[in-house]
Amino acid sequence: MPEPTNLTVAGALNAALRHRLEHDPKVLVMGMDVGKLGGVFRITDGLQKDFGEDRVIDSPLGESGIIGSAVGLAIRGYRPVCEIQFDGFVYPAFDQIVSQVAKIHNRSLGAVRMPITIRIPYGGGIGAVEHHSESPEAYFAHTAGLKVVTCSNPSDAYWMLRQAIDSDDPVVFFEPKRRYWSKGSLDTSAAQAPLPLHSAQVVRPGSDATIVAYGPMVATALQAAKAATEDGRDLEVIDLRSLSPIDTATVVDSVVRTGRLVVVHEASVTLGMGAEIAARVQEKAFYSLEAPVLRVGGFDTPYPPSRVEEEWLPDVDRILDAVDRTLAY
Amino acid sequence: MPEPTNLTVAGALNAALRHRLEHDPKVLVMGMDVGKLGGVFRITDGLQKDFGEDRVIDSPLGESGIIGSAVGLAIRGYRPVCEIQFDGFVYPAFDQIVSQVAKIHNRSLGAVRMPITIRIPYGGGIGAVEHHSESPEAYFAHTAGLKVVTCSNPSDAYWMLRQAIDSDDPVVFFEPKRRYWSKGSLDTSAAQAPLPLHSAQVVRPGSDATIVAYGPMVATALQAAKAATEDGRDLEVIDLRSLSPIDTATVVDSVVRTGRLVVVHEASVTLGMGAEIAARVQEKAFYSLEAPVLRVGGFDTPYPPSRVEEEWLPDVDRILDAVDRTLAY
Amino acid sequence: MTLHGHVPPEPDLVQLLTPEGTRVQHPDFPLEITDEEIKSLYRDLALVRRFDGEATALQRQGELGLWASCLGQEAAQVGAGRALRTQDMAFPTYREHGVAWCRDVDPVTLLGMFRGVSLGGWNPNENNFNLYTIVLGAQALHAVGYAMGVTRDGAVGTGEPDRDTAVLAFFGDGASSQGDVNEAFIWAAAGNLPVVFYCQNNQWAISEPVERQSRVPLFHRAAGFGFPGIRIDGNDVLACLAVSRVALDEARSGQGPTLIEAYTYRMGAHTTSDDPTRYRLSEELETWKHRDPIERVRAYLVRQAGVAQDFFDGIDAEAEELAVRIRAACRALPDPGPLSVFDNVFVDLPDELAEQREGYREYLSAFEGAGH
Amino acid sequence: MTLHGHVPPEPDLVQLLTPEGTRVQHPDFPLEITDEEIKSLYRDLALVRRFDGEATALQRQGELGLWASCLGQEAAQVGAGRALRTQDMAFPTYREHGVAWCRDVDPVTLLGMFRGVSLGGWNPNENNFNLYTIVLGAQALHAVGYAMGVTRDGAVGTGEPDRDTAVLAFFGDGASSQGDVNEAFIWAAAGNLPVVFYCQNNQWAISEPVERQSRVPLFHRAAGFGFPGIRIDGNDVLACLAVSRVALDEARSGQGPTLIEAYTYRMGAHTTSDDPTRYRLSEELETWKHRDPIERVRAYLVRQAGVAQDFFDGIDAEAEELAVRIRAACRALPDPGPLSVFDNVFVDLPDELAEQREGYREYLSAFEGAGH
Ligand SMILES: Cc1ncc(C[n+]2csc(CCOP(=O)(O)OP(=O)(O)O)c2C)c(N)n1
Ligand SMILES: Cc1ncc(C[n+]2csc(CCOP(=O)(O)OP(=O)(O)O)c2C)c(N)n1
Ligand SMILES: [Mg+2]
Ligand SMILES: [Mg+2]
Repeated sequence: MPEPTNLTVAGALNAALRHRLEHDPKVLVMGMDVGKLGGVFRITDGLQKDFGEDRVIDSPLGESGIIGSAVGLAIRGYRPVCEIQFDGFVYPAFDQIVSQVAKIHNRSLGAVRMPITIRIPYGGGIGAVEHHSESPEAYFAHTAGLKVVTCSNPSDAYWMLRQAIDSDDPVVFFEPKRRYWSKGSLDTSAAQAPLPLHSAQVVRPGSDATIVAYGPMVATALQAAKAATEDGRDLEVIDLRSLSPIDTATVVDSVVRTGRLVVVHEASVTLGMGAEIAARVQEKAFYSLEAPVLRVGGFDTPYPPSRVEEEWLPDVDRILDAVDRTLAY
Repeated sequence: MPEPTNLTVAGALNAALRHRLEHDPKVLVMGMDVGKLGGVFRITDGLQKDFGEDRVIDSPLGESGIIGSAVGLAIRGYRPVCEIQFDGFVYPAFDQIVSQVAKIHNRSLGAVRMPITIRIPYGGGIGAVEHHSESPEAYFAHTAGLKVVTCSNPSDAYWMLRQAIDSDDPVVFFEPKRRYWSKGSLDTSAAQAPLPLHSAQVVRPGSDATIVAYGPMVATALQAAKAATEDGRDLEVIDLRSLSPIDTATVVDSVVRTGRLVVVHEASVTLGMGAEIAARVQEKAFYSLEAPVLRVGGFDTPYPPSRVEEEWLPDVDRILDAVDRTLAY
Repeated sequence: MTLHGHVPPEPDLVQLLTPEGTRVQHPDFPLEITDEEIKSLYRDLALVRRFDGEATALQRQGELGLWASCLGQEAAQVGAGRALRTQDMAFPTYREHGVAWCRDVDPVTLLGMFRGVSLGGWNPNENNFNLYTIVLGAQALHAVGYAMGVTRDGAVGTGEPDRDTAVLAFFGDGASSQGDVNEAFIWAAAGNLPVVFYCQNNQWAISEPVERQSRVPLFHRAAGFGFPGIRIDGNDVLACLAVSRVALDEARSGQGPTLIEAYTYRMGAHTTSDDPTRYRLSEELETWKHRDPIERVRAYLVRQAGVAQDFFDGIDAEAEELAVRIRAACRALPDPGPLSVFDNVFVDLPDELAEQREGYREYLSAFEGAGH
Repeated sequence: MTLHGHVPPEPDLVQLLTPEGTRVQHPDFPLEITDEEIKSLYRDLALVRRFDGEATALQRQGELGLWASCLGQEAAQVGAGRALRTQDMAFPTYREHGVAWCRDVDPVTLLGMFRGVSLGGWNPNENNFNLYTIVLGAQALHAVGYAMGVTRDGAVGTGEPDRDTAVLAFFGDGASSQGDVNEAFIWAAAGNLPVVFYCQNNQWAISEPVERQSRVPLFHRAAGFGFPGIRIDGNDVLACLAVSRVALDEARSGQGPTLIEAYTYRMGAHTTSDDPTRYRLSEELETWKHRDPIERVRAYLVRQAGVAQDFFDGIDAEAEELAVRIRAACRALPDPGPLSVFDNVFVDLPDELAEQREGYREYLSAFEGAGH
């Protein structure tokens, strides 16, 4: 058996794209600057050179055009993987995503499939200018007909992207851009993915309270859990992975054991993923909850200028503060 | 004192627009077919005739153009009131709304105001074809920098639209299209609105459980409350009115008294307004809740073809079923 | 020098059959066509009109929620529709009933969408006729993407008549103002794609006259993006056929996109919900009645081709039969069951949604038990 | 006839000063300009370049998060910027530092945005220079809306030089593919609005050459929408000034929109995060170095206007002073406090957000207490 490789999240994503391009002639990669440049984050590095300009396509500069043409390609039987350059630039394509990508399978009574993957680097913490640090995942998770996932480590980056591309349903794939250069080991030679695409994963077992996080916040949640051990607290951390559908069972299961839940994300708290998880958990584990579900997220303000983003973003201290509050109940 | 008038919701909205056009020279009305036709729902009926083509503007057919040009007008000191013809057609303008309208005040450190009102007829139940029955309010309520409101009766239609237009912040104003022809009395001569724009209102006091609804669902909730009296149940109904900000205090107050809460809306349940309200209420009234907050909403599917919409939409029975379930705890 | 002030002359439109039914030649677009073929086009036009009229009647009787009539635009649609080859793909708006007809999509299926039993419901790849798209202009980008696929499949410029494929994208004068349509032009030009954009300029976008969208003829738009545009008499089925054929041929052979502006008129209301008397003068309608797309073909057939009355009687009878069939079939369309709303949301139904479905099933069956 | 195959000839661009610094006349765009005025333009160009270079240096030293250099595009920007009257309004992208300079926006404020102390932060109505807009093309629609307001205010076609107002909308070759830019063309034409679209075609959109966006010159686009378009030598400050003046004048006098394509070159990386060696050849850069927008003005001043060295030395000294000032001021820019994120979200702060702010204030003060 081959050794597990040590790769960055970026490298793992690149390897997943390369794998699908190699094995499925219907897979196309498209977006702005995905060709020679290899994307502004180099996720598509080298792919155009190896697979040609008609499989790794530098599109004209319109997001609606990218997604709209992907829809047409899907009708023709292709499996397009579209890159949106940054989170804040997905909105010009919102109409095509919400009214077309999400609905055509339904509109056609199942005759047409939309196996489109929309890759979006998301989240803050990289010192960027406006529109380059947003977390728009809730817009898509609220949209029926879309599946929405995000990864937090190289192994998931690799396998989940492969699974997303293979999915016959459209998948919005959020990439935690500030973790692109995090390394981890990963076995690309396994016959299949370690987990189904839409399962959550307990990444740290614990008994005193549960923290649910996803994407860039998983590492932060794990740090918080580690720091909490100093106060003798044993926190369970769940990497949600799939934002739509949500693996509610795994979360509820954990809360039934711990009695307490804190949900963490970068997106603004109001109507963020934490709202949905809180609503579900209080419904399904009402008698298990010893404290209200608490949410740690971005404030209900626009993403701030980068010199103040570290204060705005949830961090270890704010997570631990919420843990304190839930344990104080 | 003049008699209160009896008007439809549509008539009240028209009267509010007329009032603002008459009293504020900076107010403009713009959108598709708002001129001679008076809008597809006749909300702008007669306004172009009375205020001229440069104040009631038939725009070319692009939603992004409508909202984008409203932004420029606002920078120039105008107060545009934009009509989006149907809920499902707001998405081409999503980028301008989310990245520009919502953020320019912030980006300019307060130097520029965006007193733009975006009117959107929303919701189902009118037997329409696709894209004409959606409830996209959660997308906007999740967006920091926007205020989002909706009315359920002629008096609120009139006063809330006047307040929205007068607001120096951008307001997305959702109009319950299937209630356009509901009548009610209203006093247009009052010196000021009966309620602040962002307050919820208890529209039926009760003691056994609370129902929170808004827009088209308020009438349905009131019917449910009436029906419940037959089973000896006394339900309190709150008309939420403001979806962002949410008047959490009024809701929590009620739940503290009743111990039980059902939230009703047409939008898909997942990440709909019900999620946020449930999350807030379980946080702020944890020990008062005798049952989990339950949600009655559209399923997590695209809005269905009209021949099945009545089954898909929350109705009296589905509300009462939730009431039964919450009372069974 | 001034930058402004150069007014281009109002363009000619390509016409091969005058409103009076006289066959005329156009130097650039010769059309070889037999009288038998013209009779066949007449049949298409007449049946489409009858179907369309029947749908309007069905709406009035409460059998449909809405109908968007194509009255007056039959020639624009049949001309384009009959220029397509089997392997070509069409991307309609919500009004291309005449094209649907040419693609053999069952009119009853179309009615189903307007009745509210489905949101579309035909298989676009079966007849190479995409689902109706209601969001203005969105389909122009789908057409472009499909054409990218065609190119990648090597189905352009091979010279094999059954292989080379073109894509035909419909949109209206109003929709031409949407960003998506203009992005489609950019994509098509940049990729030299085998797509023909077919704009039915029916003079109105609900209540807005085309002058609200553009102060120059719409076909001019194409040149600015780097491909040819041309205006045709959209009420002349022969001109529509001839020019569509050339444009589609050039697309198939790898010469890239074209914009055709079919200059026509929406004779009826925007939809059955609309009341055009609020915004347009009846004189305008009268003028256009003289340019009726069907009358001129009939006049040609009677006067120039000597076609006898029983041909027309035959078509009338066929039309009547069609109307009877679709009326009955429309009324018989079953309503979808409540649980159907969960079908086809996903290929792979997630557990969570299956659970929601199950909960709803239980809820419904409780009513049955309770005799509701 | 074939629809395809007509290739328009490559257009001339308007040029008034050759790369060698020779003043040439253009029959359509005479420019009356004194050598003093050209010296003043030289000063603008030189100071903008110095400022821009200083910003790049500040980024390298970690003082800025990012910088989008306008190196090579100074003439395109200063020419347009100096054609504006006080009452005119400019809508920039994120790269118009040269226009900001002409509008007297403090360079340090610009730096603040790239440093991350604000998201913009100047008052657009103070200098009639809108905030930078990063979302490609969005500002073109803002310009159009502003121009609607100008028209409604009666500030077009009055003949009063201080009243008649034009709007100048900037965008790049890449952004020309966005739906918003094309919708802006439609709005501008339909409303005959006083707006000049100014496309700096710097040949690149990050790594994509302009050929990915269009196969015909971009200025052609305008004609299709019904207004004039023209290409100018974007490295020739005199041509940029002359043609912008005419277009702005015509806008002010009520003749409607124009599209100017300033043909120029992005001499540097897209931003400091970019590595252009991955996608373009250094020969290309070399070619364009010979067309440098500042060198040719200097050559003209030295050779044809006989300007002496101390003028240039004076400018150099002034540039140095500017650099020193902005470097110090940039470093001194205070970071916003954590609670500032709640400022200016709304004019009317909602109770709920005030509560969130208060909770955060308490949270922060607990740390202070704890000696964190
Ligand atoms: C994005 C979007 N906005 C608004 C509408 C509502 N609407 C439906 S048809 C129509 C007018 C379309 O006019 P045109 O494109 O000329 O086509 P026609 O109806 O004349 O065939 C409008 C505004 C829509 N369907 N989609
Ligand atoms: C809507 C949107 N999509 C993507 C981007 C990312 N982006 C920033 S600049 C740029 C290239 C723009 O090229 P061009 O318009 O030619 O302007 P230039 O940078 O050359 O001045 C891209 C793709 C963006 N800012 N906005
Ligand atoms: Mg039309
Ligand atoms: Mg460029």
